[in-house]
Amino acid sequence: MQLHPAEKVVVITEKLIVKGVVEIIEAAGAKGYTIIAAGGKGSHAFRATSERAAVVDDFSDVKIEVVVNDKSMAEAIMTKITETYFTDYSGITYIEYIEVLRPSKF
Amino acid sequence: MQLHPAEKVVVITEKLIVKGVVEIIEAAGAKGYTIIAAGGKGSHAFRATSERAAVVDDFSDVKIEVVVNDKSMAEAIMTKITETYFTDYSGITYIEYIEVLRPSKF
Amino acid sequence: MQLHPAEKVVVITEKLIVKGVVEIIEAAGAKGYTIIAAGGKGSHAFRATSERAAVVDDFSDVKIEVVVNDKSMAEAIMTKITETYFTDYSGITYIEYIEVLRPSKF
Amino acid sequence: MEFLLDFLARLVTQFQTPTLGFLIGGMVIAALGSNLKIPNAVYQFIVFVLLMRIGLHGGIEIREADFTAMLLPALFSVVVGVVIVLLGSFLFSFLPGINRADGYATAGLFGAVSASTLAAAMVLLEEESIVFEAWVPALYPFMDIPALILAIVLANMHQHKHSEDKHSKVDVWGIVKESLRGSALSALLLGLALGLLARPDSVLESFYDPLFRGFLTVLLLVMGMEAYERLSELRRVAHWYAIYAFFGPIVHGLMAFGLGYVAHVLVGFSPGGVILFAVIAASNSDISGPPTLRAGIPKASPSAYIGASTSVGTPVSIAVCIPLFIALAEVVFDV
Amino acid sequence: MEFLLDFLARLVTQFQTPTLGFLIGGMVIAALGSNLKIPNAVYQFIVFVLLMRIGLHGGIEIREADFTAMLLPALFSVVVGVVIVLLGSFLFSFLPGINRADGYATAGLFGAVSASTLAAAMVLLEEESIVFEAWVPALYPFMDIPALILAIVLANMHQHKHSEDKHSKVDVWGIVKESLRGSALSALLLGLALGLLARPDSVLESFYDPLFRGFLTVLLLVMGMEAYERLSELRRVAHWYAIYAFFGPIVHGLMAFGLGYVAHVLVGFSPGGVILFAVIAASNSDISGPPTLRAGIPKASPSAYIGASTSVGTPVSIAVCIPLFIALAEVVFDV
Amino acid sequence: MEFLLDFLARLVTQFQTPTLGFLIGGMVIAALGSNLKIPNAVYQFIVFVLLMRIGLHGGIEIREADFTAMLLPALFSVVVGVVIVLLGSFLFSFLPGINRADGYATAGLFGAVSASTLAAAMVLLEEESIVFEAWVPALYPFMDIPALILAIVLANMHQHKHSEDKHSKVDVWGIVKESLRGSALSALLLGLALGLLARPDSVLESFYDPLFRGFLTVLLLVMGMEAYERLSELRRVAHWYAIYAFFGPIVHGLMAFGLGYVAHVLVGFSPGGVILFAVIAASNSDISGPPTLRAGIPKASPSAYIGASTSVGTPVSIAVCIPLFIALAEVVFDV
Ligand SMILES: Nc1ncnc2c1ncn2[C@@H]1O[C@H](COP(=O)(O)O)[C@@H](O)[C@H]1O
Ligand SMILES: Nc1ncnc2c1ncn2[C@@H]1O[C@H](COP(=O)(O)O)[C@@H](O)[C@H]1O
Ligand SMILES: Nc1ncnc2c1ncn2[C@@H]1O[C@H](COP(=O)(O)O)[C@@H](O)[C@H]1O
Ligand code: NA
Ligand code: NA
Ligand code: NA
Repeated sequence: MQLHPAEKVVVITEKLIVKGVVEIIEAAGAKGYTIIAAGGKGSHAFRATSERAAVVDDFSDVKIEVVVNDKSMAEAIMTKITETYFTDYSGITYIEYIEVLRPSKF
Repeated sequence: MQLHPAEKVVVITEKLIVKGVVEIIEAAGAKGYTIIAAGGKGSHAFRATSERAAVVDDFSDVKIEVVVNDKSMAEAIMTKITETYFTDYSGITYIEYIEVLRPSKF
Repeated sequence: MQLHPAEKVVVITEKLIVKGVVEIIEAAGAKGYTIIAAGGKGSHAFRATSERAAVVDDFSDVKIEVVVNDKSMAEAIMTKITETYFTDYSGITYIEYIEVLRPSKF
Repeated sequence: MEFLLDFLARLVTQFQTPTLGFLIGGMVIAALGSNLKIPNAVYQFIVFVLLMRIGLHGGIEIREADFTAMLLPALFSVVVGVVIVLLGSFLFSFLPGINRADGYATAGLFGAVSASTLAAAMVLLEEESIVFEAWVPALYPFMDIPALILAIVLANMHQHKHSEDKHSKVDVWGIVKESLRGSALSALLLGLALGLLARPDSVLESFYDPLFRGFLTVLLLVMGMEAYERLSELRRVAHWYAIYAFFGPIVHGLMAFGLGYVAHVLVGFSPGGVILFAVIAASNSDISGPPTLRAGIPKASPSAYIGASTSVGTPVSIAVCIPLFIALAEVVFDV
Repeated sequence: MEFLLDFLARLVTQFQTPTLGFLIGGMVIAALGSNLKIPNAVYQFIVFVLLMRIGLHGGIEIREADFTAMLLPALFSVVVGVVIVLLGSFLFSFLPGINRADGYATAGLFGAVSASTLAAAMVLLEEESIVFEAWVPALYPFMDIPALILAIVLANMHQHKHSEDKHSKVDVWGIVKESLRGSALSALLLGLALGLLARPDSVLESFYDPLFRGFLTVLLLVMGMEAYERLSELRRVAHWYAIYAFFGPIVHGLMAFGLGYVAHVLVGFSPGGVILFAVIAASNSDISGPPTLRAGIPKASPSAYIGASTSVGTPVSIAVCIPLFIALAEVVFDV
Repeated sequence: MEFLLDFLARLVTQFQTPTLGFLIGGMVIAALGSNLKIPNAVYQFIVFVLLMRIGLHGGIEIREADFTAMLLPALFSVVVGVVIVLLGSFLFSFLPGINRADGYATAGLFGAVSASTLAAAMVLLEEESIVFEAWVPALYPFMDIPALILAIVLANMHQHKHSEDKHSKVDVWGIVKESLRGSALSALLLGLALGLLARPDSVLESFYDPLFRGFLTVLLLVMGMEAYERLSELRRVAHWYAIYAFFGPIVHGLMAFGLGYVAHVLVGFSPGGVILFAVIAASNSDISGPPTLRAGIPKASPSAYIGASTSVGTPVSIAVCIPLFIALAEVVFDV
C-alpha cells in the first residue's frame, strides 16, 4: 500500500464546548474525528483530567483530532474554531503533517 | 543529547480488536506501544468515549501509538493491520515523523 | 490567520512522577501542557490504562504533551526529563514538528 | 377475554412499577436531551453486582436441588436457543434488503440471553410473590452459548460457500470459551460456583440482596437511555429489523412457555420457573452477546443487530413479555 | 441573647455532626496534601443517587399534597431567585476592580441552588426531627432557573449596550432547556416524575434511603477538598468575591426566611419548610449552575464565580446558615 | 497434634468462607482468561469505604479507650516493622542473584501493612465472634511508616556507599509525609479523626457497616485477579522472592504473635487483638507501600517487590496466616 500526505488538526479545549467544536468540524466537511479525555494547564486555570472527582465536570479538557487531506480545510477548521471560541474559552489548536494509507477515507 | 529521526504509527480502532492489533505490532518487532482510550466518529457509527455508560463496552475507540525507527517496519505494521482488520472493523491508521532521544529504545 | 512552526514535546511515563515532570516543564518556561491517561508496554512491565482496577494505581502511564515555539527549550525539556528520570523510571520522549495559529500563546 | 383484560391491567400496573418506570424514564430524558449520565465504571459494577447476586442465589439453591429436575429445562434451553436462531436466520434469508451476515448476527443476538431482562423479571416475580426454582437463572448459558455458536457457524458456512477461501474453519470451542469469558457469564458462573462451594449467605443478605433492586433501577435507566440513543442507528437499517425485534421476543417467549409447560407436566417445573424460562427466551443479549458476535461475524454491521436489540427488543421483552407471560401463567396454571 | 447562645451551641454541635465533619475533613486533608481521591465516576453516581432520592420522596408526597399550599412558596422562590441576582448585580456594579460579566455570573450562581447543600440540610432536619413538607425540595427549579436566566439576560444586555453587535438576542427558552437538561435538575425531575407516577416506595426504602446519608458524607468530603483546592483561584481574583461569598448566603437566607414566614402565616407553610426554603436561598449552585453560566456568559471568568462559590459560599451556607436558620426557627416558631 | 488438626479444619472452613472464596475465585477466573473487570474507579471507592469504616470504628472506640493500654502494642508495632525490614534486608543481602535495591524494597513492603488483609481478618474475627480492641487497626501506621522509612534509608545508605554522589541525604520527614498522604493512610486517619471528633455513629451503622463486608468480597476478587496476573512478573525475577513471600508472612506474624502475647500478659491485650496484631505484621502493603517505595528506592524494580507481594504474600497472609493465628490463639488463650 501507498502512503499519502494528509493533515491532522488538533484542538485541545474545554469539554463544555465539544459539541460546538464538533459541529464546526463536520460543517467544514471532515469525514471523522477522534475525542480523547485530557487535563492540562495553559493561560487559564489548571484543568484536572476527568478521573478525579470534579464538582463541575464539564470543565476538564478534551483533545480532538481531525485527519483531513486538504490543507485549506484544515486551516478553515482551525480558524473557525479559534474565532468562534478562543476569545472566551480556553483552548489551543495546531496542525501536524502526517501520512495515511487510504486517502479516500479522509 | 542528540535527536534522531523516527516514525510513529498511530492506529485508531475499536477496543474489541486491541488484542489482535497489539499482536501484529509485537510480531512486527516494535519494542513498545501506548494505548489511550478514545471516542469518535468516522464512516461507521459514533463511538462514545469509555466514560459514559455503554451497554456494549467493547465498542468504544482506542488510539494505539507505536514509535519505531525503521520506516519499513512502520509501513509493515500499518499495512498488516489494515489488511487484517479494516475491511470488517472500523479504524484508521497514519504515520507521523518524529525525533527521539534514545534511538536504541525503539 | 497565519500558521507558525512550533515544536511539540511528548513524554510518556509513569503516573507516579507526573508532578516532577511537570515541574521540569514549567521551570523550562513552557506556557502550558496537556496530560492524558494512557497504558502501554515498553522495556519495563506492561502498564494497564487506568480504567481497569489496579491495586497500585500510580503505576499506569500518562502522556504529557507540551507545545513550545523554541526548539532549544524543547530539547532542554527532553534532556532534563531523560536525565532526571529515565535511568530509574520507565518512559520515552520525542518531539514533533507542528504549526500553530497563535504563536504568542506558546 | 378475561386473559386479555388481565394482561392489559397488568400492563398498566407494570407501567407503574419502578422497574418499567425507570426504563421509560431513561427513554424520555434521553429524548428530551438530558445531560444526565451514569458513568460507565458504575454501570459495569452494577452489572457485576446483579449477576453475582443471581449467581450466588442460584448456587446456594443448587446445593440442595434435585439435579434431575434441572435436566429437562436445561435441554429445552438448548433447544429454544437453537430454534430461535434457525427461525431468525431462515426469516432474514427471505426478507429483501437484508445483508445475510446481519441476519445471522441478529438472529444470534435474539437467541442469546439478556442479564438485565432476567434480573427485571426476577424482581417482578418476587414482587408478585410468584416463586420459582432458584436455579432457573442458571439456564442462561444453556440457551445463550448454543445460540451464539450456531449463529456464528451458520454465518461462516454461508460465507464459505460464497468465497474462495475454503480453508478457515469455525473455531467452535473458541466461541464457547469467549462466551464463558465474557464479563456477564463470568460473573454469573463465578457467583454460582461461590454459592455452591463457599458459604456466602450472610454477605448475600447484607450486601448483594439490598443492592439488587436499587441497582436494577439504575440499570434500567441506562437501558432506556441507550434504547433511545440507538434509535438513530436502527433507522439507518432496513425496517425489517425493527419488526423482527418487536415480534421476535413475544414469539420466542411463547415457544419457550410451551416447552416450559411440558416440563411442568413431566418433571414439575414450577409456574414461576416457566414464566422465567419464557422471559429468558424472549430476552436478547445486551452485554456479552454483541462483542462475541462482532468477533465471530465481523462482516455483520453492529448497527443492525445492536440497534434492533437495544432499541426495540429489550423494551419489548421487559415491558410486554414479562406481564404477558405472568398473565398467561395465571390462566394456564391458575396461580 | 438566648438566640445567640442557642446558635453558638448549635454551631458547636454542628461541627460534631458527620455532615460538617466530612466537609471540614475534606478541607483539612486537602490542605495537608493528601493523595486521597474520590473517583469522578463515583462522585457523579453519588450526586445522581442523592437527587433521585430527593426527587422520589418529593414525588411520592406530592401525590397527596394540597397543590394550593405549594403555590405561594413556589412564587416566593421565583422572587427570591430574582432578587438575589438583582441585588448581587447591583452590588458588583459598584465595587471597584470587578469585571461586569464576572459580577453577573457570580450573582447568578448565588441566586441558583445547590443540591448538596439542600441534601445536607435535609439530613440535619431529619436528625433534629424537624418535619417539613416533602415537596419543599421541588422548589429548587423555581428559584434556580429564574436566577440563571436573569443573570445571563442582564450580562447580555450589558454587553450589547457596549458593543456594536446589536443583533444576537438572548435565547431565554434555550437557557431554560439547558438548565432542565443539566444532570442535577434532570435527576431531580426524573425522580419527581417517577415518585408521582410509578410506585417506587419499596426501592426507595431499600436502596435510595439507606445510601442517602452515607453518600452525602462522601459528597461533603469532595466538596471540602474542592473548597480548599479552589482557594488558589479565588486568591487570584478581587477579594470582593470572597466577602460577597461570605455574607451573601446569610443575607439571602434571611430574606427567604422572612418570605417563608409570610407563607407560614398565610398558607401554613411549616417551620421546617421555612428553614429548608431559607437554606435553598442561601445555597449557591455547584453542579449545574457553572456550565450553564459558562455557556451563557462566556466573557465571565469561571475562576471568579466558581472560586467564590466553592471555597467560601458553600462552606458558609452549610456550616453557618443551616444551624443559624434552625436556631432562628426555634426562636420564631418556638419549635 | 490437636492444634494441627484444628488449623487444618479451620483452613478447610476458611476455604469455604466468602472472604477466601472470592480471593480464590478471582485467581481462578483470571487464570481462565475471563474478561470480567471491576472498574478502577469502583475499586478505589471500595478501598476508601473499607478504610473509612475501619477508621471511624477505631475513632469511636478510642474516645473511651484507655490510652495506656495502647502504648505497648504501639511500641511493639514499631519494633515489628523495624525487625521485619532488618531481617529481610539481611536475608536478601546473602541470597544470590538479588539486586540489593530490590531486596530492601521487598523487605520494606513486607514490613509495611495491607489494608485489605486487615479488613479480611476483621471480618473473619467478627464472624467467629472473637472480640478485639477497636483501636487495634490504628496500629497500622505505627508498623507501616517505620518499615517504609527504614527500607528507604537502608537502600539509600547502601547506594551512597557504592556511588560517588555523597551529597544527597534521605529526607526522612519527606517519607513520613508521603506515607501519611497516601490514599490508604489518609482515609484511615481521616476516619479515626472523624470517629473521635464528630459523631458518625449513625452513618457508620446505616452505610459504612453494611457495605463493609460486601465491598470486601469485591476487593478480594480484585486481589485474586491481580495475584494471578502478576505471576508472570514474579516469574521473571529470582525465585527467592517467591520463597520469601511465602514464608515471610508466617514468620513475621508468629513473631508479632509472640510480642502480642507479652502485651497480653503485661497490659491485658485481648486474644483477638493479638491475632489481629499478628495479621497486621504478616500482611504486606498493597495500596500505599508500592508508590512510596517506588519514589524512595527508584533503583528497585517494582516487578520484584510487587510481584512477590501481590501474587504470593497477600494470598498467604489471608489464606494461611489468618486461620493459623486463630488456631494458635485457641491453643494459647484457650478462647
Ligand atoms: N503550551 C501548551 N502545550 C500543550 N498544551 C497546552 C499548552 N497550552 C495550553 N494547553 C492545553 O490547552 C488547554 C487550554 O489552554 P489555555 O486556553 O491556555 O488555558 C490547557 O488546559 C492545556 O490542556
Ligand atoms: N478523519 C478522521 N479524523 C480523526 N479520527 C478519525 C477520522 N476518521 C475516523 N476516525 C476515528 O477512527 C474511528 C473509526 O473510524 P471509521 O472506521 O471511519 O468508523 C472513529 O471512531 C474515529 O475515532
Ligand atoms: N516504542 C514505543 N512506542 C510507543 N510507546 C512506547 C514505546 N516504548 C515505550 N512506550 C511507552 O512508554 C512507557 C514506558 O516505556 P518503557 O520505559 O520502555 O517501559 C510504556 O508503558 C509505553 O506506554
Ligand atoms: Na433469547
Ligand atoms: Na441561592
Ligand atoms: Na507487615
